[in-house]
Amino acid sequence: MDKAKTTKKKFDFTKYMALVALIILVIIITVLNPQFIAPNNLLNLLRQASVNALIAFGMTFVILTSGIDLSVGSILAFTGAISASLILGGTPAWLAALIGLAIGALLGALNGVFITWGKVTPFIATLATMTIWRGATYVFTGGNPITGGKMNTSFFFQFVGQGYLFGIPFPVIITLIAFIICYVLLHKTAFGRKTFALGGNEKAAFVAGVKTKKLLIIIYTISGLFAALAGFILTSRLGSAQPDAGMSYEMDAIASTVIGGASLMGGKGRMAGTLVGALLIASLSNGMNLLGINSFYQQIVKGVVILIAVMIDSQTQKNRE
Amino acid sequence: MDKAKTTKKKFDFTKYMALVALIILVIIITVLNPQFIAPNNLLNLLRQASVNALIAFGMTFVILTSGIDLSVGSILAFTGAISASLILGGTPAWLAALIGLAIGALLGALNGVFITWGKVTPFIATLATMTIWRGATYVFTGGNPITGGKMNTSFFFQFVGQGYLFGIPFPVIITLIAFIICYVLLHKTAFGRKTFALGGNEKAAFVAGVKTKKLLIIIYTISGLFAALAGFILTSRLGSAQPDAGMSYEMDAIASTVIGGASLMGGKGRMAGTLVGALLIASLSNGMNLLGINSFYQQIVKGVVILIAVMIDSQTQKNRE
Amino acid sequence: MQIEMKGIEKSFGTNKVLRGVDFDVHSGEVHALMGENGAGKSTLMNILTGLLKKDAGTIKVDNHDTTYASALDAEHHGISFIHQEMNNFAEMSVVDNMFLNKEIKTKLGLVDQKKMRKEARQYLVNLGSDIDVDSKMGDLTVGQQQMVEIAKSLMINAKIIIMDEPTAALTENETAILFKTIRELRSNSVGFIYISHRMEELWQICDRVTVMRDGLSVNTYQTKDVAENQIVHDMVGRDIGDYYPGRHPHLGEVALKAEHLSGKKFHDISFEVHEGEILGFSGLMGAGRTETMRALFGIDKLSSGKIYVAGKETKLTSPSVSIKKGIGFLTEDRKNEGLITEQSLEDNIALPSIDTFRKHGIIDKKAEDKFADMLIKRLTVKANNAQVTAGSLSGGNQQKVVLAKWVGSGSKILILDEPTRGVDVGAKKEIYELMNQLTDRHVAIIMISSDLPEVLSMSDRIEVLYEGKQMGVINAQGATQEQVMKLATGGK
Amino acid sequence: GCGSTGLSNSSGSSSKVEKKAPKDLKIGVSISTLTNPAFVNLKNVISDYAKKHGSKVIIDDANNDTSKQNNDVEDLITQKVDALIINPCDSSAISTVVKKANDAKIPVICVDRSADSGKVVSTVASDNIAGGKKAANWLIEKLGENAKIAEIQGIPGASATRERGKGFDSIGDKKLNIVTKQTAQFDRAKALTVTENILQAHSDIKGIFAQNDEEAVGAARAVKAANKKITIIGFDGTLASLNLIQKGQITATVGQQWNKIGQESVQKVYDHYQNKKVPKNDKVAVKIITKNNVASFKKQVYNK
Ligand SMILES: Nc1ncnc2c1ncn2[C@@H]1O[C@H](COP(=O)(O)OP(=O)(O)OP(=O)(O)O)[C@@H](O)[C@H]1O
Ligand SMILES: Nc1ncnc2c1ncn2[C@@H]1O[C@H](COP(=O)(O)OP(=O)(O)OP(=O)(O)O)[C@@H](O)[C@H]1O
Ligand SMILES: [Mg+2]
Ligand SMILES: [Mg+2]
Repeated sequence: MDKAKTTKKKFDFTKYMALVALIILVIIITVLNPQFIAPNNLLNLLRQASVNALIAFGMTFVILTSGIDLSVGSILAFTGAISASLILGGTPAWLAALIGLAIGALLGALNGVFITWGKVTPFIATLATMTIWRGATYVFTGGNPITGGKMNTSFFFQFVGQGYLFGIPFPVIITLIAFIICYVLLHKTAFGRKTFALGGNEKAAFVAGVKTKKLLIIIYTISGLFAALAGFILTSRLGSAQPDAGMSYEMDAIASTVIGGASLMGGKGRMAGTLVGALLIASLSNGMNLLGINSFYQQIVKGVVILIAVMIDSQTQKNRE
Repeated sequence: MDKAKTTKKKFDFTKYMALVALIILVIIITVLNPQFIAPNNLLNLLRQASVNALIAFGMTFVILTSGIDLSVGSILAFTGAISASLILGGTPAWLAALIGLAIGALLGALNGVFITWGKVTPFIATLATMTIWRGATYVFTGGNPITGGKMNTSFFFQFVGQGYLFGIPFPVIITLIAFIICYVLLHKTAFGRKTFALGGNEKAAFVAGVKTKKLLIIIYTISGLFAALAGFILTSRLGSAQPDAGMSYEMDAIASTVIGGASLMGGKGRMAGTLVGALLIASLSNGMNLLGINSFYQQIVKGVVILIAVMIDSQTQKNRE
Repeated sequence: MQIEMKGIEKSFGTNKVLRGVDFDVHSGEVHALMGENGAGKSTLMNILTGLLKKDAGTIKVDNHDTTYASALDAEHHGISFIHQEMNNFAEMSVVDNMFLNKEIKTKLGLVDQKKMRKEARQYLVNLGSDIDVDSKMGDLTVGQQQMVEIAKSLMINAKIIIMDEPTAALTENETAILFKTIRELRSNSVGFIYISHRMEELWQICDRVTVMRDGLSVNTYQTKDVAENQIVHDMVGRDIGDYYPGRHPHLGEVALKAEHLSGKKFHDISFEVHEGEILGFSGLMGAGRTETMRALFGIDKLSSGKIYVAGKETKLTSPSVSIKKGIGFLTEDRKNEGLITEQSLEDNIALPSIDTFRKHGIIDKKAEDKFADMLIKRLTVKANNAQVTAGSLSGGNQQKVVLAKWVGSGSKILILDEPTRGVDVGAKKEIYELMNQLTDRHVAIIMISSDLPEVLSMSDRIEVLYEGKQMGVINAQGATQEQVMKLATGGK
Repeated sequence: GCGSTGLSNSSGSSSKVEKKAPKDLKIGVSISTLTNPAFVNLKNVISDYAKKHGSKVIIDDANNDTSKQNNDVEDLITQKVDALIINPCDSSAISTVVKKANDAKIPVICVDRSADSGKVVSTVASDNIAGGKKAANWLIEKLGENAKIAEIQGIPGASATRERGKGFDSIGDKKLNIVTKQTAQFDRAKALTVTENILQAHSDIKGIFAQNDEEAVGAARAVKAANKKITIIGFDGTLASLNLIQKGQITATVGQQWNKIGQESVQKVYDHYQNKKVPKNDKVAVKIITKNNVASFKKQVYNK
């Protein structure tokens, strides 16, 4: 007992700034409109958070390596469209989902290849693929949403985005499972250690025998995979694959990750932080809607909150040093 | 004479990859549609390039410091709206323009303050201000374009975006002057040297007496200023300040800069490269319009061209080492 | 285990770095590898451990031709490489650093944090170290980090351990611990390849020494059979005599006076330095010398104290102010704070004085070229021209470039923090001569050095710090190492 | 039963509507975007009309993002509004929340765009397909069959783009010579650039169909700058374009009667709560606005 105590570090308050910010936000909104914490609204909120949270989980790995993935929104739209059209064409929904995920992973891997073998910085590589896959989505869909037909009758398809399990929206359950997997992967496995190492010092990681290129490709694959998962859920929620789905979702995902304490310089970040960040952003939108705040002002408030959250974090970090 | 020769480096082909890419592109488009190089179209093209080029000039300074400015599009819209409403309200157009520029510079400086004193990474700081100033623009305009009235009658206002001088569109002339100023500033002055030094190694630059915080603030101020200048020109070209003007212009500006050889890691970049990058992007859009390429495919082509241009650049860089 | 490298060659582009090196090492010995900066020592080791591919030559391990595919491969075969530049992960914990890429896993495939912690602690305890395995690597001192690296080598049961300049950043104390460890391991038949620029260590710890020059192995000796002169001669290809040129100071006015300086890691430091004087600062690593000077120069915050430059009280709030007052600062961390490695020598040299080249706001490029060329010549920087990147130079030459920029900015007061760290003997001597030239021209120099012979030979007076406190000042003339060490370890 | 697994977490049976007066009503409004003047105007009409009758309104702006709109509507449902007036970003994507509103027994009125599924009390909309057809016919009438024209399209995938394009192309593809179709994203600046380039590539076009008025305004500026005479027809009837019609820079637009659309949509809510019969579909006529009728149209829609 005693031994364990000495090895335990003292409670590090600064690690929980995002959580503190979230709690403060929740309290403020609740005081202004108690409906906010009605169970029904909280479930709504969680469901609303889920698409962004899933993307942000993948983004966390990417950002840990000091990378960035701007293409998630386009991958989301592209894979959503493919899954939807497969379902329309008679493919069983679960198979269509799997194919969508596989393609998402593939497109993610392609990002990784451009970045590692092509030596293009992540920002530019994924900016380019963002444009390409958005264009491809338009070409594939002819600019039309894909909807109707078997999509309305497939229980699996409907259930993924709209279903409930034990009274909890199914997307929320998926997000929770994804969170646990990502948490374990990042914080409890060798893979996660290598990710941190790569982000902290790529050269040293390479010298230590980490296959950095392979690792990076896997990480972008994960990001693509999660974008596709989010895409399938969104398609199911909307009952339709929109060619312009997911536009600028990368920004919310990045913001969630950074609010959660990750550094865009790499090597620093936590899965739980990202989850908190995603919840904060969702609470903000949901809360401001409940408070009936004019949508123009919503943007201003959102920007200010992100800025403050991150500034508090970086200030406390500074004091710690 | 002899001495000058020995200090001269041998011709470095790899520095001109972007120019080579531009020339190849121009040749391809011209072969497919000779109208492309009609003087009239070239002037059109230059005018179309000017807004992005101006933003990209400011962005070049920012990127050289390993920063990024995502807020340029919002600053463009915000200052454009303010200038326009001032003109409507009876302020002389030149004064409205100056006020717009001043506000742009101020908002840029604010970015710099968040980044230096607030210790927020440039990506997040400008992501937040991008959201904030976009929201502010909507609030200010109520979501409506600002147009009509004195804007239609002011010669100065009309001339800035639509006028010609010696047969050359006035925005092109402004861009040319801005280029010369930026070129000199970056490559011929102490300010430019310090910018490179800061981008190459911020700590070393600080120890060598560079006032890094002040310099960063000035650089973001320049970026804001150029965004505002681009905003005034765009407003004049459209005869109206659009609340959603400039959306995602940051991406084209960043792409221009990187195609022109700048590194997002900082310390590397050239003003002439940025100009070439901006011309390349404008030629691509203009050319594809002339060729009547389906707009869906236009996006794919644009992404592919950016990717290839940057990949060639990074591959030749590698060989050089 | 026995390793034999023969005729190793290696080029980077057109630059032939190794031109036929023979080197061998076996279990139970410490074999030193000496040579000037850029002689190719690190490159040779990178080849041995699979980080680089050789162009020609053979490597025999226990008489079998061997090429390791990667550092990991070499480790699996019992060869561990502690690099010259710390290859660690500052944001990660000590355990995670030690077990990176060789994590202990539970049956579920997850990392077994508990077991890893226990083992890590055990290895460190065996080395006599009480480092907290949960603390962040970046929070450790350089010496502690070095200990972790050694623990890592032990962890893989290394038969041969390569140490590339391990003591460059260690305190005397830490060095002693390191040597004790090496001796113990040697008696357990571990072999060492030991790279260092510190001559005296040859006779303290090494059994054999191989000297390299310009990509060739020149000679191999038993250390007990060879004198220092011979080694130095082999290294630089000529006799350089005593490389401390000696001091003949002519003191002028007080150039800089500090009164009661206090800051984060130092308290109530007062001193003065005269024109033409070299004031040495000695102390153990972590004594707060660097912190004092960083705060004085305006890089960090000074919490209290007064500074007088040329007799006038002056607030040095930032480096730019200090530079204007004629102060220059050669930092101990050359790569991160001294140079912009990607940029040219000229850009680096001109940076602190760039404002003086303005002509109507535009930089006078010709004047700048001349300025850089002149300084490169004067400080005998070995470089093809002023346009090559600073990063392409050897350590000693990089140090001269940093000196050049401060000389060029017209510094009347120069603070040199570890000016010869990682610099070979030839270059060392040139730097000492430069310091003498500068003081002859009335420049005041403050020199922080952890190298005792250097402090004793090159200072006029020596201030000694211990745990952020000033222990006393010694006149260097006739002072002994024991005197300094006594103060530096807190004794009175 | 199947316990807690299923597609819905609420259940119940329908009941008769309880009568409520306008002043007792809280109406949730979800507008697709407030950065397009047409929809800003729609929003103003709705909120003015509702406030005039003493109802409370909560307005959300979906920012042209289908999934944000779904979130918005969910949040409105949470706030227990009495009725939802939804101006969908997309007809198919809105359906799932319409069903949610059905579950919560909140009546839904769709404006400008319909919902593909789910129960909607009424859809009040201009007929975009018909509008596209009208534009094509008007151009044929004006320029003759097989006249060379360019089509400037809207945001790819947006329903307005699809429907207006579909209506227009159904006639134009056969009876007009559409030399190029390019997108300008419903954006004035992009339309200006695209039109400049189109004029370069096809200097002999006689007409332009712009899928919204913002694009028409941009096109008009390019045409004016190039000193050409080209017939331009837009779509929407925004103030900016009506002004240019008066000046002769835009020839015509397919005018939507936003005032009627907005007022009707609110009135449908009132009628519903008075248990009056409400028609499932209220197609508000679009009409071609030219110099001849622009003044009266402006008066009617904008009161200017
Ligand atoms: N990756 C590389 N690419 C190009 N040149 C290199 C590379 N690594 C080393 N060199 C060059 O090879 C030469 C030998 O370098 P090396 O690092 O082996 O020297 P060293 O003997 O270890 O010097 P020091 O004592 O300064 O550590 C130097 O001139 C160096 O610039
Ligand atoms: N900029 C810095 N950031 C973080 N740690 C530092 C920094 N500079 C020094 N340190 C560490 O802080 C401790 C105090 O070192 P400091 O440099 O002040 O002592 P010193 O007496 O100058 O020793 P030396 O110069 O020999 O390293 C050392 O362990 C050093 O590694
Ligand atoms: Mg070395
Ligand atoms: Mg020090």
